[in-house]
Amino acid sequence: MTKSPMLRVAGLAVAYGGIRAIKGIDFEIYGGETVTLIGANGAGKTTTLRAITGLVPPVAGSIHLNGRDITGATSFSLVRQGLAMVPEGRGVFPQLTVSENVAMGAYIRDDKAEIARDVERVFSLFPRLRERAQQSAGTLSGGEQQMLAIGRALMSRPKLLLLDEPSMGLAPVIVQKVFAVIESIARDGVTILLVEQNANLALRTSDRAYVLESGLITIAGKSADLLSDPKVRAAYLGE
Amino acid sequence: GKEEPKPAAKAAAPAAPESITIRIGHVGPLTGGIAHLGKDNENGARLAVDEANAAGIKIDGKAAKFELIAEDDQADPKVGTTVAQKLVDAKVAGIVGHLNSGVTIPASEIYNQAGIPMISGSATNPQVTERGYKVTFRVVGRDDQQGPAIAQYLSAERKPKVVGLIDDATAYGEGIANEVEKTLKAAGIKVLPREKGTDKTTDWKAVLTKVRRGNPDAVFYGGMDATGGPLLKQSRELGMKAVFSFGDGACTNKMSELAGPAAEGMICSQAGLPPQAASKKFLDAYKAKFNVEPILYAPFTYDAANLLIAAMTKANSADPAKYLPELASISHAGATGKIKFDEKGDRKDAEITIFTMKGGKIEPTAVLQGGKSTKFDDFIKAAAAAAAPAAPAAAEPAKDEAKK
Amino acid sequence: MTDRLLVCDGLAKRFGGVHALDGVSFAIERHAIYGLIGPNGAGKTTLFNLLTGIYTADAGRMQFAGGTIDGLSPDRVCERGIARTFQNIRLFANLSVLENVMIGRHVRTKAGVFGAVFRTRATQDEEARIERRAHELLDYVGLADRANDIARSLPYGEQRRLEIARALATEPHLLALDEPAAGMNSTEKAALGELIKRIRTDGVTVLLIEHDVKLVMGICEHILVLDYGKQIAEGVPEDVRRDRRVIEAYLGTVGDDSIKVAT
Amino acid sequence: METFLQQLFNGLTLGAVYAVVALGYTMVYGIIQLINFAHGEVVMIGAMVAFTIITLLANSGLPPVAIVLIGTSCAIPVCMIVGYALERIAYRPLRNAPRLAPLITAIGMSIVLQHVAMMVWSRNNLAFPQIIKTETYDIAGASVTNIQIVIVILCLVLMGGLLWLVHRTRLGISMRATAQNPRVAGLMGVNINREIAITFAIGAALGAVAGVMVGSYYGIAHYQMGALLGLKAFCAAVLGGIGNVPGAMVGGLLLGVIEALGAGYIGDLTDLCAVPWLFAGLAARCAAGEHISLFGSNYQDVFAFLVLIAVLVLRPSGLLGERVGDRA
Amino acid sequence: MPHVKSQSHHLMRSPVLAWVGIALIAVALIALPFALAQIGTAWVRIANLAILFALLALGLNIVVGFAGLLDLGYIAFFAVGAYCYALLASPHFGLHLPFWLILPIGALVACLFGVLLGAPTLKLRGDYLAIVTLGFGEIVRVFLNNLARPINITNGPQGISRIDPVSIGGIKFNTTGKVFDLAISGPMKYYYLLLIVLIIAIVINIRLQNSRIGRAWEAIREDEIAARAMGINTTQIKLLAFAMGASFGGIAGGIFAAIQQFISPESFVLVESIMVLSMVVLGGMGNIWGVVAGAVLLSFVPEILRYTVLPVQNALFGRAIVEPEVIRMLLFGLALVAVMLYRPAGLFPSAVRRRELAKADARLPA
Ligand SMILES: Nc1ncnc2c1ncn2[C@@H]1O[C@H](COP(=O)(O)OP(=O)(O)OP(=O)(O)O)[C@@H](O)[C@H]1O
Ligand SMILES: Nc1ncnc2c1ncn2[C@@H]1O[C@H](COP(=O)(O)OP(=O)(O)OP(=O)(O)O)[C@@H](O)[C@H]1O
Ligand SMILES: [Mg+2]
Ligand SMILES: [Mg+2]
Repeated sequence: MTKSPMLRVAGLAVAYGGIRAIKGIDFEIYGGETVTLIGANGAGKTTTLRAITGLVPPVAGSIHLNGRDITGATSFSLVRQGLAMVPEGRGVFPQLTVSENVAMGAYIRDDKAEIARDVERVFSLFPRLRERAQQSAGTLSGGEQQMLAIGRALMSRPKLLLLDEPSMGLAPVIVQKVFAVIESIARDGVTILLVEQNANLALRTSDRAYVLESGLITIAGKSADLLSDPKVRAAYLGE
Repeated sequence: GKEEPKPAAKAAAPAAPESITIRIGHVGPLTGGIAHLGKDNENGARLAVDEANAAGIKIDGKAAKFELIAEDDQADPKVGTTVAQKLVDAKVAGIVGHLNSGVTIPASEIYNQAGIPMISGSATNPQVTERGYKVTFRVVGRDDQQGPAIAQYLSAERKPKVVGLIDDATAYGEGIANEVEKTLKAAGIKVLPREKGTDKTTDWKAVLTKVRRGNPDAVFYGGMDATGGPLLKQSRELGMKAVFSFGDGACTNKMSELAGPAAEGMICSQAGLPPQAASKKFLDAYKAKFNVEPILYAPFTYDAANLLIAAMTKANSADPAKYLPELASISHAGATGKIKFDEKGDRKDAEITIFTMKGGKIEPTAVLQGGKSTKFDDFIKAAAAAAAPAAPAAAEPAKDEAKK
Repeated sequence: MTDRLLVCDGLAKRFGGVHALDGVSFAIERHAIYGLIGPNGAGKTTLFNLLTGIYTADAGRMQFAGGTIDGLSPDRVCERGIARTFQNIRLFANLSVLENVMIGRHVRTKAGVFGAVFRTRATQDEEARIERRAHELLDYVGLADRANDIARSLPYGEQRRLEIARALATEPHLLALDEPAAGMNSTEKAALGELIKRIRTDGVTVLLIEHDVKLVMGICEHILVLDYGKQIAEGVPEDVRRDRRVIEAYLGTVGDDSIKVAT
Repeated sequence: METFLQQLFNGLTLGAVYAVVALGYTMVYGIIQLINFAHGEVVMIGAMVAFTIITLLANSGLPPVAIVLIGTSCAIPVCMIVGYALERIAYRPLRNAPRLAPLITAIGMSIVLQHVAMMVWSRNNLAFPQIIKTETYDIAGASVTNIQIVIVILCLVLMGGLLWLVHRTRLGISMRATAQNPRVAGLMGVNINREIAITFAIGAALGAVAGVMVGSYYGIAHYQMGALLGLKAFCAAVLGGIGNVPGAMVGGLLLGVIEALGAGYIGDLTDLCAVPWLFAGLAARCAAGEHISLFGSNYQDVFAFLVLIAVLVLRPSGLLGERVGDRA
Repeated sequence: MPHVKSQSHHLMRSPVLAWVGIALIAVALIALPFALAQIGTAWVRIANLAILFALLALGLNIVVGFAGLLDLGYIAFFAVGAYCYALLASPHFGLHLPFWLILPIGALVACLFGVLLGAPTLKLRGDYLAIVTLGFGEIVRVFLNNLARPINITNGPQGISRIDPVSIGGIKFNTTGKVFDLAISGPMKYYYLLLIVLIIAIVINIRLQNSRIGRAWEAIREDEIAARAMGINTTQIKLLAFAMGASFGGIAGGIFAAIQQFISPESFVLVESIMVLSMVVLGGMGNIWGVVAGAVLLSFVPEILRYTVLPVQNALFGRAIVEPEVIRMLLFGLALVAVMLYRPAGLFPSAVRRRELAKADARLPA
């Protein structure tokens, strides 16, 4: 991986009403990688993702996607540049049906035939969604909603997929399933930035990782190295 | 910008130190649902004031310069009292207004305490003058004068067996409808249960359908033209053939604009003599000055303002205490006919004129006075004969008008 | 006879065509930590909602501390001594941490309009007691230095603990916790486990919904497993963990191994 | 029976007018959960613009229907601009403000729009030129005019069109998605601001149509006409379940019919003479053929509101509104 | 992390200073009508109306600001209070009960109406509640407007006139009296009466807000389900809010009837409810001082414009270019918009509202 990074975050700082949640962080993600961001509650993981997707304006720093400056860009324009996010809490459209939710994922696309093929792919990744295609998304169980959110994000054919705590509130069986899917997406060449509390699982799934502490990146390295780092083990793996 | 520029006053002031400025207040709603009527009233008063200024009236030996202070009471009693106090503070010599009875009543408390005469040109509720205030006058007919008059005319001329009554649930509409009902019942005519809308109702079909069920020969509506027009139009759409009659609120040419051909043949009443009858001069002057037709009560506020000015001239003083007795005993030939006040401050022997819609215009057909109905033409002739020397200006042009 | 604090018998609840709960019966002993697990959509939260009067059951009976709580409104249930936290945190987000806990005292205090308006002696004393107790509870869950912060500004984990403090303020016999560890990392989960144990030691019975198997298995004496509204297993953690149906529906096919991965 | 049928037609026409205005409220509410209190003023502006055009062309010799169509097609863009401006000025900056803040700006904008209209079109009641000949048809003894029929049909067509738009088009789905979660919709590539602006414009266009409808049916326009109409339509939208397109329709029609039947029958229902044993004292007057009703058509609004309250107490989110169960 | 301090802490910091401040304000408030009368007695009346509206706004603030229940029919309680007074102290029924007796009756009856409104609407939220309360307000007005037949109770649209002015201990409030050599006009007397009532109302409001009841209101406003789960009987506590708010309205209505000496249903229209709500929101919902400020501001601004628009135009252009009342209304409307745009939580937001606003991403998922 000697090419220029797909996503480059430099000196990023974000504040909520004067209080800095992110205090200047730098990191990059190269095409095809899966990168994990771990950190305690309130460390600023979600905030980092929000800043990248244009949901909160940064107070300092820059974000480049494929070499283009996207700092402060609106989220809808980023989607057209290949970015997709599975937000914290899934964010399905509760009153739309599962199918309509999936269709919303392809909002920016016009190629009807290809869209149909992708819908098929999502449904074969998550057969459960096919069963529930005409049900309102709000009535799905938590795990199903998580599948829907991931499937929906895939519909835009993202080059970079951001996942915010995909395992939160899920039963262990579903967690396994979701991670299996993430791995399969990664194998298909999608670049992934994964935010997880379940550090163990996340580090096993990813290539590289960053540790965020109170708005600053304190540790960076290969996921496997972090898994065996005693500091990480003590703080995030509960040992 | 209909207001007169006032550079003349500035220029005149140093040249003639002997001049006094006399303020006359006018209050009516200039914003809100009936703001057009408020403006119309204000125009009437303004015309009178401008005419008085042009006439160069002298009071107490000084050149009197009348100034009209026009205020907006928003047809809201609360605002009405505030504005009334504002005028009292401004030391006005007299007030023309307010438009609504509901605002006039509380405001008159304030004028009464300040001892400033107030003449309303449009407040028809009996309560306005029933509280024994010496300074409260009106030049418009009371509901209990107008209502009986139109009812009498209706029953005498059209001889209906059943009459439907509708009102707009306002003090005015309900008040006049109540009086009509009393008179009709007294005449032994069957009156259908009262139906009501509001002063903003535009869809009258439900109410009319109900009235239609009682097969009335005539219908009376107590309310304004804005609601009366649609009512009339919709009654014809429902196939009703009854004669429709209205009080002064809907006695305007607007009715034919709003109701179209459906308005033809409707009858309505106005207090006093119509401008056509009493003073064409007013009509012409109004049109010349404001470039619009008067809507409804402008002739009355014109008269009201003139009455104040006349009383001041007679008393040779703009001090309310001094000219009030003159006002109370005044006899004045105004745009709406002859005006005298009774002891309550109401118009004495007020004539009520009945109009009929003909060819899209309301035309006077009869005059009622003291319970007696006279054909309009006859009345004009009689008046011309009797009062030719006294008020030629008032009667002559009217005759022309009537002949047309 | 053991001292049974809560006895539920044949509870059922439907939403349209969904049988969220379908004939669930169980009993919780006083001073126990009782676990409630099951796949997503199994009906765990629904059970809490029935228990606390937010929904009324279609069928079944609930006995609490010797009396029935069927059909009671949430506030009456709370008065009887059941307090809860919410899966998706429901703090009074714009109020201060202290105020949140003080509101929890509402049900155990009684000053009315008269007392408030005339600031009677009794009311003033009561206010002082409320505030003192609220501070004690904040101290208990480790939020003493957060008293004046706005609830919303707390990190997730602290918000969860604040919810617990607020619930404890109502002086419950039974504390029902709905996924209190969601979104916490392992270290934080461990600390939460300690807190729960302490609450039990101090005399409050705990009913716990949690997806973190390690935590549940670690602190619960007894576990009830729901799936599609039905109870599929009940018993001590060791047994539940080995139950085939539980492994299939909830823990995952790899059985014990998955527990390690998942934690 | 005739009377009943007549009242039903009366109510349906009135209801259709409410429904079209209500659709405007519902569109906007549906997407940003905001009551566009200035919508009544948009309707008023629509009526006023149409009035101006129709008056100008009244004597042009064009066929009346063409004139009305031209009037409508002028009113629609003007109203769309007004609707868009409202959103830009009064609502967009407050999207994250406390819920009641946009309510106050809406009231402010209503006042402003009314008085601008007053400057442009005067304080007077404006009489719409009655260029379209009113034809009256007799249907089973009830009179119905051509305009009434057009209004009801137009209303149904508009609703059908909106339903299609909202449920069958990509714009519609993304509008609903934006309504439910604007930020996530943004993450799907939806330009939320554009989406909301379009919704306002559509709502305003509906307002324009409603304005022309009201103006030409009742024959009158006034700078304050929007207030009451807006209020009634808003009630209709809530009755049906605000945010729900068929709900606005059902609510509007229902409110219209309730008002008509209320006006028509409250008097009969509360006729004290119907229960002579209850009020013996009135016997003499009743015998004289008098009807002494406790309540009359004057209570039609009370009746309408009571029905509204009853419906909401039984169905707290309106007749067709989604019951968003507050999950704990 | 931002720290919250209750507002009273600032005042308490130095009790001596606080008392000096209070004394100064008291002197200013007592002297105010004399100063206003110098410009014109109309200003005293405007001040009276402003206080009256402040009373209403304080009452509505309990419902909207404290308990978070949107009420668009609040003026109905004002109407009930006013009609209570009018019916019990006017020639209409020939009753002339004393002021101090009617006022509590009015408050009580309004309170009953508050419960009447509250009871069926407890389950409704937000905009649905708004529409029901709006309907309630209209229902009350329509009844007042029509209860003239078959039995005449309210005298219908004609209204009730010749209502007794306030008279306490033989002092008539509608006429000018003398204290030492100082002429005290009717409006001035009412000013002092209203001021006293207002101060009492403010004290009650403050005490309620910082009480167990006040906290319960805050709780149901923030999250009703959580509040219920915390043992708050939301039915009772909401009804209490409606009842308390309504009594304030009832008292204000009674005084209004006495000052006006004439009332009719047209004073109690929807626009008035909206006006009071605007005062509450614009001033700063939930903040007692903000609400009072909102009422004073919205009462005074149109009147100030009334006095200034014409002279300003004359000074600038030599004549009125645009009719003054149109400008007045335009400016008023624009002012409402501008204030909300620049201060979305109101002019003097309560601490809680400020925090709500700080939550910039209000609808961001979890
Ligand atoms: N909308 C907001 N307003 C104010 N402060 C916020 C907001 N969102 C987050 N914060 C604060 O910013 C900091 C970082 O929050 P963030 O949500 O990014 O953390 P996180 O690492 O994603 O934590 P979690 O594991 O709880 O999701 C925290 O202190 C949080 O309290
Ligand atoms: N208010 C409601 N309306 C409709 N369906 C509901 C409602 N509440 C719960 N359900 C349904 O009932 C079932 C059980 O839901 P519940 O919230 O109890 O699950 P849970 O066991 O708590 O799941 P999770 O672990 O994901 O929180 C689900 O299918 C859910 O969709
Ligand atoms: Mg996060
Ligand atoms: Mg749950």
